[in-house]
Amino acid sequence: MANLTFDEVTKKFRDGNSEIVAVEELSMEINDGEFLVIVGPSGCGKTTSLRMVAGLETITEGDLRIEGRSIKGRSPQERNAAMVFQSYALYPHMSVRENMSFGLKQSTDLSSDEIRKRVDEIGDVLDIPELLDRKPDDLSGGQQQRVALGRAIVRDPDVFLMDEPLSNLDAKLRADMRTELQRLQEELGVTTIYVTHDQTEAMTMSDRIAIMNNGKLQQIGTPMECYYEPNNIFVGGFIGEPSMNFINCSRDAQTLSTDDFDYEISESTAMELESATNIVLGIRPEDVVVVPEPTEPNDIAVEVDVVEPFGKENNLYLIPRDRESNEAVIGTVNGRTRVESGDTVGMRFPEEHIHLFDGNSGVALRHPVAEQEELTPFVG
Amino acid sequence: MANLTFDEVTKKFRDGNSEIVAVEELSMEINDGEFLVIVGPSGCGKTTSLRMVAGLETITEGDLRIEGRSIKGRSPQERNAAMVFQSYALYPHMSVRENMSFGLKQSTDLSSDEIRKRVDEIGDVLDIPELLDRKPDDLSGGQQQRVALGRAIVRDPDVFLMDEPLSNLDAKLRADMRTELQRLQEELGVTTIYVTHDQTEAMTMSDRIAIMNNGKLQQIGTPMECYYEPNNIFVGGFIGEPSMNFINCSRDAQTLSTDDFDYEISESTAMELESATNIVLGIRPEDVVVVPEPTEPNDIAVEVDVVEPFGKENNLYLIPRDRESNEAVIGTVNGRTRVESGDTVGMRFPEEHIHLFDGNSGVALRHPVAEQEELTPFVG
Amino acid sequence: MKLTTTVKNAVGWNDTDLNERFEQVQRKHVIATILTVALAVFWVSPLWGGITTAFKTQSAFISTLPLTPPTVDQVTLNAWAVAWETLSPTLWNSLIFTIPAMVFSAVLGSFAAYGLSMVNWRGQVALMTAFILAIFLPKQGILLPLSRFWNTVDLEGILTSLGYFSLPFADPSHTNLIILIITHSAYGISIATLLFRGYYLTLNHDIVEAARIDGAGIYAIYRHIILPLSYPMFMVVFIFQFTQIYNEFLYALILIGGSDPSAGAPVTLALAELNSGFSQNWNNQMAGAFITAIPTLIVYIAFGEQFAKGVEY
Amino acid sequence: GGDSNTSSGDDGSDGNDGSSGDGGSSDGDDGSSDGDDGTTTLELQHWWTDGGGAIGMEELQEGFTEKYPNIEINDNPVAGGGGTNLQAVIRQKVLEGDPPSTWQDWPGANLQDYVDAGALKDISYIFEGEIEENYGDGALLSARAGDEENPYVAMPLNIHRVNNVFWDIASVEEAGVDMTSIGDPREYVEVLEQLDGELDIAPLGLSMAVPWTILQLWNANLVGLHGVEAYEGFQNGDDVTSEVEEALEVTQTQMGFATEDASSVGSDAARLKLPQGDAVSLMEGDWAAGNLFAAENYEYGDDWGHAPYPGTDGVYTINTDGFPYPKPNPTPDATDKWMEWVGSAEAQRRFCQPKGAIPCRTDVDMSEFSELLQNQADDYQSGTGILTLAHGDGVTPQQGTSLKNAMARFRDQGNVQATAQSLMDAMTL
Amino acid sequence: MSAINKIKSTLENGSSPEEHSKEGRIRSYLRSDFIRSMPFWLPPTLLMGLFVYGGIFWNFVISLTDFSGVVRPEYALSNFDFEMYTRMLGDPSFHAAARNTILLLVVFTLLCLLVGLLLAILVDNLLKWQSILRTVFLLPFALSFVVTGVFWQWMYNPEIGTINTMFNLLGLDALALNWLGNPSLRLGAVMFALIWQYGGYAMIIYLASLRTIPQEHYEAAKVDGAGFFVTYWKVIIPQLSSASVSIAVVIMVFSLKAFAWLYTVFGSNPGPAADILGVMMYRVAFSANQWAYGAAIGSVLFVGTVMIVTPYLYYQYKRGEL
Ligand SMILES: Nc1ncnc2c1ncn2[C@@H]1O[C@H](COP(=O)(O)OP(=O)(O)OP(=O)(O)O)[C@@H](O)[C@H]1O
Ligand SMILES: Nc1ncnc2c1ncn2[C@@H]1O[C@H](COP(=O)(O)OP(=O)(O)OP(=O)(O)O)[C@@H](O)[C@H]1O
Ligand SMILES: [Mg+2]
Ligand SMILES: [Mg+2]
Repeated sequence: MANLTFDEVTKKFRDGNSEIVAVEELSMEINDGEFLVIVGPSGCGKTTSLRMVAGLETITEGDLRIEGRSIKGRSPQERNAAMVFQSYALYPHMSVRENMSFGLKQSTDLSSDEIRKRVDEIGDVLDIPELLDRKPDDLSGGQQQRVALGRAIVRDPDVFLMDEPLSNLDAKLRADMRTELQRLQEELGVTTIYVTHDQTEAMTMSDRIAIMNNGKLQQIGTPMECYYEPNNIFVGGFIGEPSMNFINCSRDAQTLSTDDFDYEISESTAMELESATNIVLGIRPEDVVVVPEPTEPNDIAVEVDVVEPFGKENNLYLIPRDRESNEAVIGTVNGRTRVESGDTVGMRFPEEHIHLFDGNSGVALRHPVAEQEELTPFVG
Repeated sequence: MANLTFDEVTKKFRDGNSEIVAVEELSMEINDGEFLVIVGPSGCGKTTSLRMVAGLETITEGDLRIEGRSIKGRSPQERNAAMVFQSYALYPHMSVRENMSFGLKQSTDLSSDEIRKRVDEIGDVLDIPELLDRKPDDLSGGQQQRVALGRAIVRDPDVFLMDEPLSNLDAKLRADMRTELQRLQEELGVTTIYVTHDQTEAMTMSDRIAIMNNGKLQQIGTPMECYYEPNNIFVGGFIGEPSMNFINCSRDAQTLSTDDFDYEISESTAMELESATNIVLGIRPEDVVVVPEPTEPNDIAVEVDVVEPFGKENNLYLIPRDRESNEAVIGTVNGRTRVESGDTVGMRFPEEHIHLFDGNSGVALRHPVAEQEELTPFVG
Repeated sequence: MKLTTTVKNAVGWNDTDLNERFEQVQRKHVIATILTVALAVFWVSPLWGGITTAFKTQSAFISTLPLTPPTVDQVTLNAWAVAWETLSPTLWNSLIFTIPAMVFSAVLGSFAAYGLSMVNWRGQVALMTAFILAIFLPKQGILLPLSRFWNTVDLEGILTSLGYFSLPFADPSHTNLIILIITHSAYGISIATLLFRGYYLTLNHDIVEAARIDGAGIYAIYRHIILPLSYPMFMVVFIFQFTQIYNEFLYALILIGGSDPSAGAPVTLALAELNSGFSQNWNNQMAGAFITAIPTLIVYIAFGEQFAKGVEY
Repeated sequence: GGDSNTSSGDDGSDGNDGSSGDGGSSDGDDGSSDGDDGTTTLELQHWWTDGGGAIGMEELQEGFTEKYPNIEINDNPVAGGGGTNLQAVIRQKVLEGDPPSTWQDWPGANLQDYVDAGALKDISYIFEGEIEENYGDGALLSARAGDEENPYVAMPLNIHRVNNVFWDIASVEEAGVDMTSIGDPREYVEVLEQLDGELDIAPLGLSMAVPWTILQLWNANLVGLHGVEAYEGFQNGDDVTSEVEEALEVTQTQMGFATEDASSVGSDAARLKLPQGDAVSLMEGDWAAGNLFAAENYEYGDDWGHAPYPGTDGVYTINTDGFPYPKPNPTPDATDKWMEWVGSAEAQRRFCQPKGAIPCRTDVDMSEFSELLQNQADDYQSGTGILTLAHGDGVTPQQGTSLKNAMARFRDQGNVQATAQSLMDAMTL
Repeated sequence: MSAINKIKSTLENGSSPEEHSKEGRIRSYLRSDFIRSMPFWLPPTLLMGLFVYGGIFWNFVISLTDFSGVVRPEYALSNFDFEMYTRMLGDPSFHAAARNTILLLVVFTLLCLLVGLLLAILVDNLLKWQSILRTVFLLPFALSFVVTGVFWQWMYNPEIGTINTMFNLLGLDALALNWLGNPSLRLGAVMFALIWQYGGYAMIIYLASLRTIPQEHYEAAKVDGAGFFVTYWKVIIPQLSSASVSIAVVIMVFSLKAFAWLYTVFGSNPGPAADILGVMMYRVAFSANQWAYGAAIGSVLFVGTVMIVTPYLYYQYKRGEL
């Protein structure tokens, strides 16, 4: 249990003659007991960051500190970090008990009895006491996952490192394990870095999310911050499912124009944009208001191209009428809504819910009005 | 293009001395051009059903008919069914073109020129004309998936069979391919059976869903029917994410009682239950209304155990107060809602949204009042 | 100092970022490199001794150690000339029967493995067991029956009645060569079957099913799917069988019964001519050994990579 | 044993008569093929593919084809294994009833199995007269498959003497030893001790990787210690335990004086120890002279010397090479001619001189032979000939195998009593 | 269930009888994969059966006769007995050869696996030159025993041989022994030479097998605190067991071929310290003309080998891979 500091950490790989910068000047602080999720698209350097903490990769530049002490140059054994691998990496020839004992035998002086006791304890915590004498191959995916966790927990490490530990599970099991992992981490209070490319996992499990792209940190903050106040287009698009709708506009004073429609913004909003003329308007599908027909000035007449039913809600793919454009705006409506492909409806972007980004740099210029609502019933 | 009839189809496997009934008396009709999704948990017999259509498994009892003619006993070659495998099963030593031509060469008398033309056509349809001369190993997962589809399409089969074709893709690509597959199937109009264990796929892609469990068909119907009018507890629990909440109650006249609370139902609802006393109350998370505090008679005082934020919505794990029970009721609230773990709130089950099942047989006794709403804005 | 430089080159260090490298290129790589190179030197030392001897004059051979290379005045190509003269007529014979026997045993082994892996019937396990046990046949034990068999089967008569010897390329030695081809094929089948079977177990069975649905029958599946996919294993079996058959001595000795090249004698029999009992001329023998080994060495050096890849399955 | 051998030999010779009729008819076949193209092909198998043997063989064939131009020789050697490969091939062929015209083999008891099987033809008609008169007794005995009772079945060509000692003159002189005057194997052992004390190099060059060289040494010791009677007693299966054991003990002592690498060198490498200066003396057959002659700057008489093995002066332990006459024979006429040729003085002169052996005939012109061989020839004519146990002349294949097997055990385990017993047991097989 | 069973059952089920009428049954039987796959497995089976099992059977029949010398035996039931087998029991040469054969089959195989494994681990840890060094270790595999026998005769020469020269150079004079001469070292020396020849084969298969072990296992062990040796010993090597079994089978086949090596170096008489049944059989049959006895030894050798391999077959059978 410890806090962990990334100090301008850079990692370069040599690939033949060229250099690949896998992680670039990553700085962040992970607090004692915190659950940090690193999320980002494939190849963005998540795994590399994690492996540097584990000691499986060297650090090219910068420093890594646990409790203020640099761990650079220390071997994995000396770091007291436990890692859960995506493939679980259970030793197939050892029983579950042996898998869990292995680390203790190697890195501590505990007697066999103590080890046995500790493994039994953790087995109970994870609810797998009856599996202890089986081999990994005889376990289901979820059970293997639990054992892999157990192997990490049993060592009582300073830091937990998890690299996409749930990605091999099916959707239902993943949802269950998500909750369980979270509960466990809370119980144990061990500082945890969790890598995933699944934003749902990031949102639901983390204390804070670190979003990376191309080796660079894009934003670090609580799930809500990242969702409602994305630093840039990348974060806005990456977090949230379905993705935020982005519309390229050119701005003239208080008017944002596209080929299909104009959108008037209020003066206060316009001020936030300063002199930017190249603007990207972002709005989340659930913030798109679908009305039977356009009534207000900013309303846009659209056709429903596809209805994607999820039960509790439907995603509507909305295309501006009389347009060949395939770029649909997705709007979410209640699952019981009577709406069909081909219907003509109105689409409204409430100004309090729109994000505006600089079209050139992608940086956020204006977030939706921060409004935390009191409890209101969910009208899916 | 043809319709397909399962007539009391049963499949038994011999496993040593015992028998495994993989599929039991499966009867259903798949219409010409329909997109049927078979969904169910692992081991429920989905793949087996599909393989019987393909001719890769024999039928133990019952009959299978295409356009009214039994295909029992015919070899796979004679069935004119095309199959897309989970693993793609592309021939690794053949180019994409050869992969797609192979079936035509084996099962038709088309000249090489005609085959070439047809492959080119399909290549265009799938938007992979530039891949035709590559080997499968040089393609990305999504491209391989497309080729596997192409190989099936090019044969112009009577039936498409797909066994979890998207499960090897990552979440984003899966969502894209889902839409594409659906579009293609609509375009080609070929009767399709699609197997998956992912209810989201089932909901979003299918014309109708067939839900199986333990080798038995549980329900067959449109996605909306299955979501809003599940035949039984199994279907209710399987379709929808997060799952429907189930609460075991004992009924006395108009009162449903649990250890924690009583729930009064209206007379008309009570009549639908007839004499059943052992009742399971089901309610979907998005139908659970969370209020600052209990106000109405049926309201229940609960504590928020966990808040699972998804951005646009939060799932609250609600535990009746003063109870040790771990069985939380999940309620979905708007993502902007200010609510924290540990808060005390009220939970309300609107009667028009509750499902009631027979506690013994699991059969549905009462569905929510069927209400298709007019377009209303989504208030996530 | 020199050693460190060598090691540094070996493990790919350059002098910049040495510290960084030192972490990446861990001690284990350095130790592994040193040990492996030392072992490799030991591994080739017998071959080296053979080579030096083959180039030495007889008197140099007597007066120097096997591993010391000959000095300029001790070098002679004489041994190579003698060995080449003795061996060259038979080298061709060896290849004539080794290559077909290698191909037949591999193809038949692949057939058997396919036939036995893809069907399920009661006797299958027994048959596969029989194939595997056949690998352990002590070949000295069946020399007598084997020569009886080939004497009973009048192959020459059969070939004559088939009109074989009127073919333009036919040669009387072909009788013996065909006998060797059939014999080696027959004895090679079992190990080839074992190797192919192991490989077929790893193939993705979905591919076979896909082919069935595509309308391919048992033959088409073999021809279009299994056979092309067997390429890596064919390389392994080819190399394996080539070595075994080419280097074989006893069958050829008993079945051909002489090192007369025109009777089809293989190079292994001719090699023995350089070693005829009372006075041994090591120089000639070593040169002969290397000439004999040329085809197998070429095969290993040229296809060793494929062999290594093929066995990965 | 001898009786039944004889009677089966009689049976054999009965069959022999019958099949010489066969031979006649196949002769007719041959004649017809003679009529076709005028040539017959004599299939000749041997293992002389290298060294002096190969040159001799070439000479032998050349002389034959000069003499019989319409007989072609199909020269089909089977080399390797000191003749064992050829023997394995021939046995197969004889079993299949398909032998070559003739082949190189050790005549003597080695042929007994063929005689028993009636697979060899009585060629007394070739021997009678001139050949019989000019051959030495030992050679004639070996031509009868080592048994007086048998008819002649093979034509011996050359003789090697097995009981020799060779030495390096410089070393011997340095140690102050006179190798020519050693009385018997025990004295030889003392000499070896003395050499060991005086010199840095091993007193004895010996190959122990293969057992026949040890058998050969023991054979020489037995004769050297106890004379020809002990040898004959041993061969007849008499109880000569103490003689055999004594010879074994001496042999064992001698093995202790061998070069350090004796167990991992072949016989040829052991011989080369003399010119290489790694050993002083050598007990070997006179073929070893071939290696010594071949060594550069190493001259007989100046650098190396030769004498009969201590205690065996006057005894000539014979190892012959020759050609058996199989039946049925694919080319009876040609084989007859080959036999006659091999038995001729001309053939033996041409062959033996390069081979480094003496002829079986006593009337061959020895003038071109080396001094050493001339001496040997004299000894052969004046001495007692006995057939070697270490090769095929004096023992049947079974006996030979068992003797060598016993010696291999002796080498590894050194048990004198047990070895003596196995040696004597072997002779009753 | 193994992949192969799945394939089997698909293909089998694909066209196994579904019709219940007699005619239909025959028809579908003819169409069944059993019949249709016959052209694939039948010819190799017949060829292999004739030569291998025909030969073995014939050899066994010979062993029941008194066949010796160069007279063909009469194959009559009245001539048959087990005399040759009883003779074997009392033959010290046989005892020695049988013991050595078993030692070779078992100890040599194990050592060869060990060396192959070590080489594989070393080569696997190289950053450079992997492929060339791999080829070096595999080279002896390409050579014939006739050649390698001679090489090793030199290597083992106690005076000028490489082995002892090396020990002397390293100052380990005590280890410079008479490898082939000392009976107690001889069999070990033979094994060592054979290991030199076949270790490369074991190495290459082990290398392939090592490549299938996910990198994560090394890393997991590292994070667990295990060092280099512990990682291999406790985590990696145990995972190679099935590769070891299949290598062992092939190596055992090679160990039977030690015949040729011994024959090259020692002729047909390696002495009791290194005699093996293969050499003895050859000696007895082809040097001493005692065919029946040789045949009996051959039969015993085959049966003995089969007994040693049986556990492997059973293991395969249990895993459903037979
Ligand atoms: N050992 C290596 N040698 C060279 N390049 C590497 C190495 N490991 C990673 N990289 C490169 O570094 C970059 C970051 O890789 P990393 O594995 O950290 O990505 P990731 O975010 O974990 O992606 P994924 O979600 O696919 O696992 C990639 O471009 C990758 O190709
Ligand atoms: N060849 C077979 N032999 C024996 N049992 C089998 C065989 N194939 C399938 N089964 C069994 O039949 C049942 C149904 O299997 P099936 O493969 O159809 O399930 P599934 O619904 O496709 O599951 P999943 O989602 O895991 O693919 C399972 O209990 C399975 O173990
Ligand atoms: Mg990663
Ligand atoms: Mg399935």
